[in-house]
Amino acid sequence: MALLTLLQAINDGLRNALQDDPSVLVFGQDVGPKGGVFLATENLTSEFGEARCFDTPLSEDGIIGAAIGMAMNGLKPVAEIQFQDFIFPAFDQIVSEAAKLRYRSGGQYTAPMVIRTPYGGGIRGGLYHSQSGEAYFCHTPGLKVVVPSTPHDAKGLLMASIADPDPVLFLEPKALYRSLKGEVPSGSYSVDLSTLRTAREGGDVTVFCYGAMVPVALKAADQAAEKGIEVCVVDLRTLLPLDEEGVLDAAKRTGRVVILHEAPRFCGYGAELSALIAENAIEYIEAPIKRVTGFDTPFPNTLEHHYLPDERRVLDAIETTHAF
Amino acid sequence: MALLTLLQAINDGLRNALQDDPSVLVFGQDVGPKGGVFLATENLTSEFGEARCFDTPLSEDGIIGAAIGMAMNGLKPVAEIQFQDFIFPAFDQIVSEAAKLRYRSGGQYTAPMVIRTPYGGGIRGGLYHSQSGEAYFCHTPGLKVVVPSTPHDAKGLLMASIADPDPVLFLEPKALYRSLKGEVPSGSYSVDLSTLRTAREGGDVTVFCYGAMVPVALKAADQAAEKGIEVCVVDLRTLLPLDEEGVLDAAKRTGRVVILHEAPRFCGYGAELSALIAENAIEYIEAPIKRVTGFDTPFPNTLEHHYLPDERRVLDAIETTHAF
Amino acid sequence: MASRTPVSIIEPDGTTPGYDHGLSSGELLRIYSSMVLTRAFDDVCIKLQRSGRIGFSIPNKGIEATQVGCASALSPDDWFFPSYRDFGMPLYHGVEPVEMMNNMFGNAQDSARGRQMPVHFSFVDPIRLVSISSPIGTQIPQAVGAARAFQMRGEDHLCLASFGDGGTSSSGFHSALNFAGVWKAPVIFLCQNNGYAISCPTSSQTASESFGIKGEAYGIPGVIVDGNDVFAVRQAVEQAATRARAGLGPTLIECVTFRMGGHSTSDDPSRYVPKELMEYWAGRDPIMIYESVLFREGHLDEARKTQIAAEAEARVDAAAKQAAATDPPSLETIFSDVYEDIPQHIRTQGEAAFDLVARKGGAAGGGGEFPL
Amino acid sequence: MASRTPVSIIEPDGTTPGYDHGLSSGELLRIYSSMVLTRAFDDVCIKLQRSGRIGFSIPNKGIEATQVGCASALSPDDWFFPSYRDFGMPLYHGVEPVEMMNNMFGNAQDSARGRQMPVHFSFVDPIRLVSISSPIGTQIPQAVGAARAFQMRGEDHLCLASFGDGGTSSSGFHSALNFAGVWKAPVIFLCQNNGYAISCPTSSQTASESFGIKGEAYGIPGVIVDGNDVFAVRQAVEQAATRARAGLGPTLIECVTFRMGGHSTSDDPSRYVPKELMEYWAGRDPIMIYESVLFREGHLDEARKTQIAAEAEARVDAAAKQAAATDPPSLETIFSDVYEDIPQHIRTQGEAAFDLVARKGGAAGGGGEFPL
Ligand SMILES: Cc1ncc(C[n+]2csc(CCOP(=O)(O)OP(=O)(O)O)c2C)c(N)n1
Ligand SMILES: Cc1ncc(C[n+]2csc(CCOP(=O)(O)OP(=O)(O)O)c2C)c(N)n1
Ligand SMILES: [Mg+2]
Ligand SMILES: [Mg+2]
Repeated sequence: MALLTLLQAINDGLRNALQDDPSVLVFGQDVGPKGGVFLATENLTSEFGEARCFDTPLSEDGIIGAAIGMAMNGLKPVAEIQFQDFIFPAFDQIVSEAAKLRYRSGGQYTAPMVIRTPYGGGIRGGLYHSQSGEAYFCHTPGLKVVVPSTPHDAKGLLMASIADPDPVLFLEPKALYRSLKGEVPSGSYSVDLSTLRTAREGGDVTVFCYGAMVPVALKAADQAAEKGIEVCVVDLRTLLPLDEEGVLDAAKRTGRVVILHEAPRFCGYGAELSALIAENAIEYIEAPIKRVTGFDTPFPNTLEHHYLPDERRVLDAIETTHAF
Repeated sequence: MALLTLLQAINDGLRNALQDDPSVLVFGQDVGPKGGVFLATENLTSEFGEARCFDTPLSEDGIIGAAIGMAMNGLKPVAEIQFQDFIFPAFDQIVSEAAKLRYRSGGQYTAPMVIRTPYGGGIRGGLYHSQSGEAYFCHTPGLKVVVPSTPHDAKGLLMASIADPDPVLFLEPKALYRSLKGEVPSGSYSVDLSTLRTAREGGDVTVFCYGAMVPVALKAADQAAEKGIEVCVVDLRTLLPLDEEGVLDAAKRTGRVVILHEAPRFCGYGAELSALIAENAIEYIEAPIKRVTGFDTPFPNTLEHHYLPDERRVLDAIETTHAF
Repeated sequence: MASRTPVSIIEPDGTTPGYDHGLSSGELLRIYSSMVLTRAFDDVCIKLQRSGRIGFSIPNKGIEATQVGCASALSPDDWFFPSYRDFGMPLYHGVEPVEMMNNMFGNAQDSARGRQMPVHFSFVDPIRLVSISSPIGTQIPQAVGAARAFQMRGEDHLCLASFGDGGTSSSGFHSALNFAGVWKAPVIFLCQNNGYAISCPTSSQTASESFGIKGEAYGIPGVIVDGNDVFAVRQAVEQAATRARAGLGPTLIECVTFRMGGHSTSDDPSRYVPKELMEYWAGRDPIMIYESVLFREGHLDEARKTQIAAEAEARVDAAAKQAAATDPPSLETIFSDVYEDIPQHIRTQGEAAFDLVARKGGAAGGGGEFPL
Repeated sequence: MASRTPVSIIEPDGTTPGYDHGLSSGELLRIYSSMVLTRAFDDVCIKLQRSGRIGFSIPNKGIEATQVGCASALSPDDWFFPSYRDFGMPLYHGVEPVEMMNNMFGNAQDSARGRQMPVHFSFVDPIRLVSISSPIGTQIPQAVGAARAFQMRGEDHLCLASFGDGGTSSSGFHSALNFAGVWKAPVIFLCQNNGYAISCPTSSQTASESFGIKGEAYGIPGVIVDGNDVFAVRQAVEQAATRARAGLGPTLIECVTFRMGGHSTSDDPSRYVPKELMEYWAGRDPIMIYESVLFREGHLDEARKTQIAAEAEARVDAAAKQAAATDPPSLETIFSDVYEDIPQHIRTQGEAAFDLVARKGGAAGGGGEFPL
């Protein structure tokens, strides 16, 4: 097995998908000869030709609209949106069209497709290159939303998303693109959607997180362990449809819950996790369900390290929850 | 005081605003001579002229984009989006622009404007004329989101929104447009944003709701009262910024909470309410925090009465919560 | 560049100077019957709505030549991305009126399982008529994507994207034409300029001299035709189809026509359409215009005309009766088809709903009037 | 219709046949100095980025004539809705380099309080340069709305919307031009066709024969000019401004120019820009072209040229030093300006953040490289 960065794992997953299935197409802004602004699609045009991996005009609406039509008609589009912050011109196509096509046609038409897009902070990108918009999409029945946090999962979840019969929004934690390496099997494999991963066992407090917050949670958990608090870290991996049973089990096991994400708190994804627990497992809960999140403000630039949840904040929440 | 429908109250509020302030403009698709598809803007063009109340091309992106520019430059745009379901082409303008302009310019530029749009079910409008998209917007710092449920509040909240220095999304419960009448003062007045209204007092269970679900909650509360359960019904009125203190107080007073909305459950607005309580008042809570919501599916047409929460479902949740 | 005056073919006396339709009597009458059937379907739907049997319909009168003329120039292997007003396209290609009526009633036999409003058809057979969406403009780039799939596989088919004058203002129109131009995709953009977008006349929609000229912005040929002249429409679509199948790329066709009724059954056009405009276009009825050819060439006489009309009416009436007698969809249909497999959380919600019905009875049937 | 070849005025020998610039020596040199200052600002920013002092910049070289020529034809009362690449516009109108540098460093003196990335300027004085947004195309319809406000109040001002070739594919471009056409709004659409949108050449952007021709789709005159010829740009903008102020509506101007560097400091254009193209445009340096006029007409000589360049460099260097020495914004700036008044929930979050810093120290300064 090769030791790859998360970015290389994604590149490898795309390559495998293009090899396995001639109907797979990769496209978006700058994904062709340049290989994508993060180089996620590097060399794919030279390897598979311009018909399989190509640039599009600067229109997210057009990229996703066309992808839906391709998907209806037998292709397997894997569209890149350069930054998740720029997905909003395509919001209508995603929410009104891709997500509802199967339902409104009684299954006559479907849109199996993948939208890959980097999300989150960590590159000093300010308001418009740092956002974590998962909650905007997770409120949309018909869509699947996936967020990997390791190179292994990135490739496996991506390949599962490409094989999936429903439209998948694949959110890539850009902060992790190059910051960690991991073993990645060569060749095709998939990681099941809608099954969470326990990233660390621990009996005192459960931390729910995903994407770039997983390493933050793990570091905080290490620090907590030094203080005698054993933390279970749950990497959700698929946000929609969520492994609700797995979430409830993990919450019940410790009775103390911290929820962690980069996005603003208000109506963020963490609210659903908390509400799910408060609705179905409140009897087990022994402390306030804490959320550690980005602030309810736009994403600042110079001070982004204060905005993004870090070990300091997570550990503080773990301690408070544990001490309650 | 006149007895007006909610629709008439909105029409009246717009008229007062146009009279009071020459910078107020009303526009959108069919809002001119036709007076809007629901007639919310009836007669405004003939009374104030085409320069003050007019039709636009069929482009929500253009409507909101232009409104932002007007707002920056001293006008007070009150834009109508014909159905909330059709707001998504303008999602980028609302979320990336209107909501973030003040922040990103350090207060040099602002976008004080109102977007009025009818939301929700009850007219057999199927997938695309029935949605309740509040959660998509409430995750957006910089935006205010308001939902009236009575004619009195509709006018007062609308006038407060028009006077507000920040962009306001004003969601009108179309199911209530003509179904109830109420006393509405003539002339200008406002109802404070970010203050909830206790629509009914009761010490056993608290129901949180807004818009078209308020009358449903009140009916369920009446039925519960017959069975000896006293229900407090809270009409939130402003969803963002939320009167969090008011919510926590109301939850603490009964210790038993039911949350009610039409939108799908997953990552819906109710999740935030529940999470807020689970984070700040869990010690007071004596039963699972229940959510009664639309299903996690698109909005169906023929069976919409099964999809929409009704007294039957709310009462069932009240009873379960009370008996826990 | 697009010609500035709409191309028409049929003269007032029924001659078609310089145009050889090359069609057999059977083919000519198939076009005619489809136009008549379309009008009958429209008629009956409006009556059904007026009498409260269905909630909503979209008047179609006046636009039959555009829709049927277009459909007749395409093959059943082409894909249609239609507008809600395109009754004539499925009817020409042999979709049974009852299948459309099932949608108007939203019953259990509706291919969309009663989930969509009336006039939101979806068919895969005998033609691919892609499930109609309400948001204006969204389906236009989808047609381009589907066309690119044909192109990639080297198939000879094309996609038709049909939309109104109002639709040209949407983001979808812009991105669709732009992508199609760059990709030389086999797609035909049919703009049905029927004078209004609900109550908004074309002058409030755009300042461009025509809709056909908008092709210039995308390097796409634009054609403007008389939308009430079935041959003019047919010819333009045929030429565009030939171009598309030859790999020469997309065409934008503007059909100048008029909506001889309200936007929908909820709309009162007398509030905003000048009477004279209505009268002018009443004199340009596309069925009458086409009849002048058929009479002149001897394919039609009064008796056959009456017979075709009666047959159409009977078929639509029977369809309406059958659809009205069909049950509404079952409660299960709310929860299926969100995903290929029903995820646990939706399954749980469905079970709770069934359980509640078992314990407390069903929800009260809803009322509610549709405003537009 | 737009002319197909870009209009240029300045001949290789510095003559301007048929064009009378009508400008004083002072005015001519103000334009020149602004172009030189723009290039110096660009230069220094790129060096600051290379040496790790700032995170990011956007190369500006080669486009100075477009930006300064345009700015020079407008008044300080007009509103600018610029692109991130428009350094020349604020500099021409007297924004101090240090104010722009404060943004490049995202420090406490930055008008955007360090919230935005570098090159996202916002000024209200001496000109209204509307806070630059990253999403492409969103600001174009906003310019139309602001222009409508001028129109309503009967004011004589106009709005400039500036964007790239890539920007024409956005939804904002389409809705903006369409609305402006219908409203006859006093707005100028300046399309800076610099050959690329990041790595995508114009051929992957659109199949239209030019960008100027896109005006046809909206009933808006389109003009195509040589963007490296400061007089050609200035003349086109002047004419468009006269039209707009006279109530005749918007104009679309395409400036054909070239981006003589990467898209940003994170980009390596040698991956995708053919060498010959770079060389061709290097021979068409807009500053050199303009110098030929100034030398010929005697407004400039070598000594003065050196002096202007040295002054520009010194101003920018001093600005960079000052900005670098200014503190970062305070923690409070995260929480203010979300709304006019800080709502309770944001206040609470802020207090918790201050409290945590007090108890456990501040967050570790972040790293992170910007990729584009
Ligand atoms: C994005 C969007 N905005 C608004 C509407 C509401 N609406 C429905 S039909 C219509 C007018 C469409 O006009 P046109 O495109 O000319 O088609 P026509 O109805 O005349 O056939 C409008 C505004 C919608 N369906 N979608
Ligand atoms: C909506 C949106 N999509 C993608 C991007 C990423 N992006 C930033 S600049 C750029 C290219 C812009 O090209 P052009 O409009 O030609 O302007 P130029 O940079 O050449 O001046 C892209 C794709 C963005 N900022 N906004
Ligand atoms: Mg129309
Ligand atoms: Mg460019």
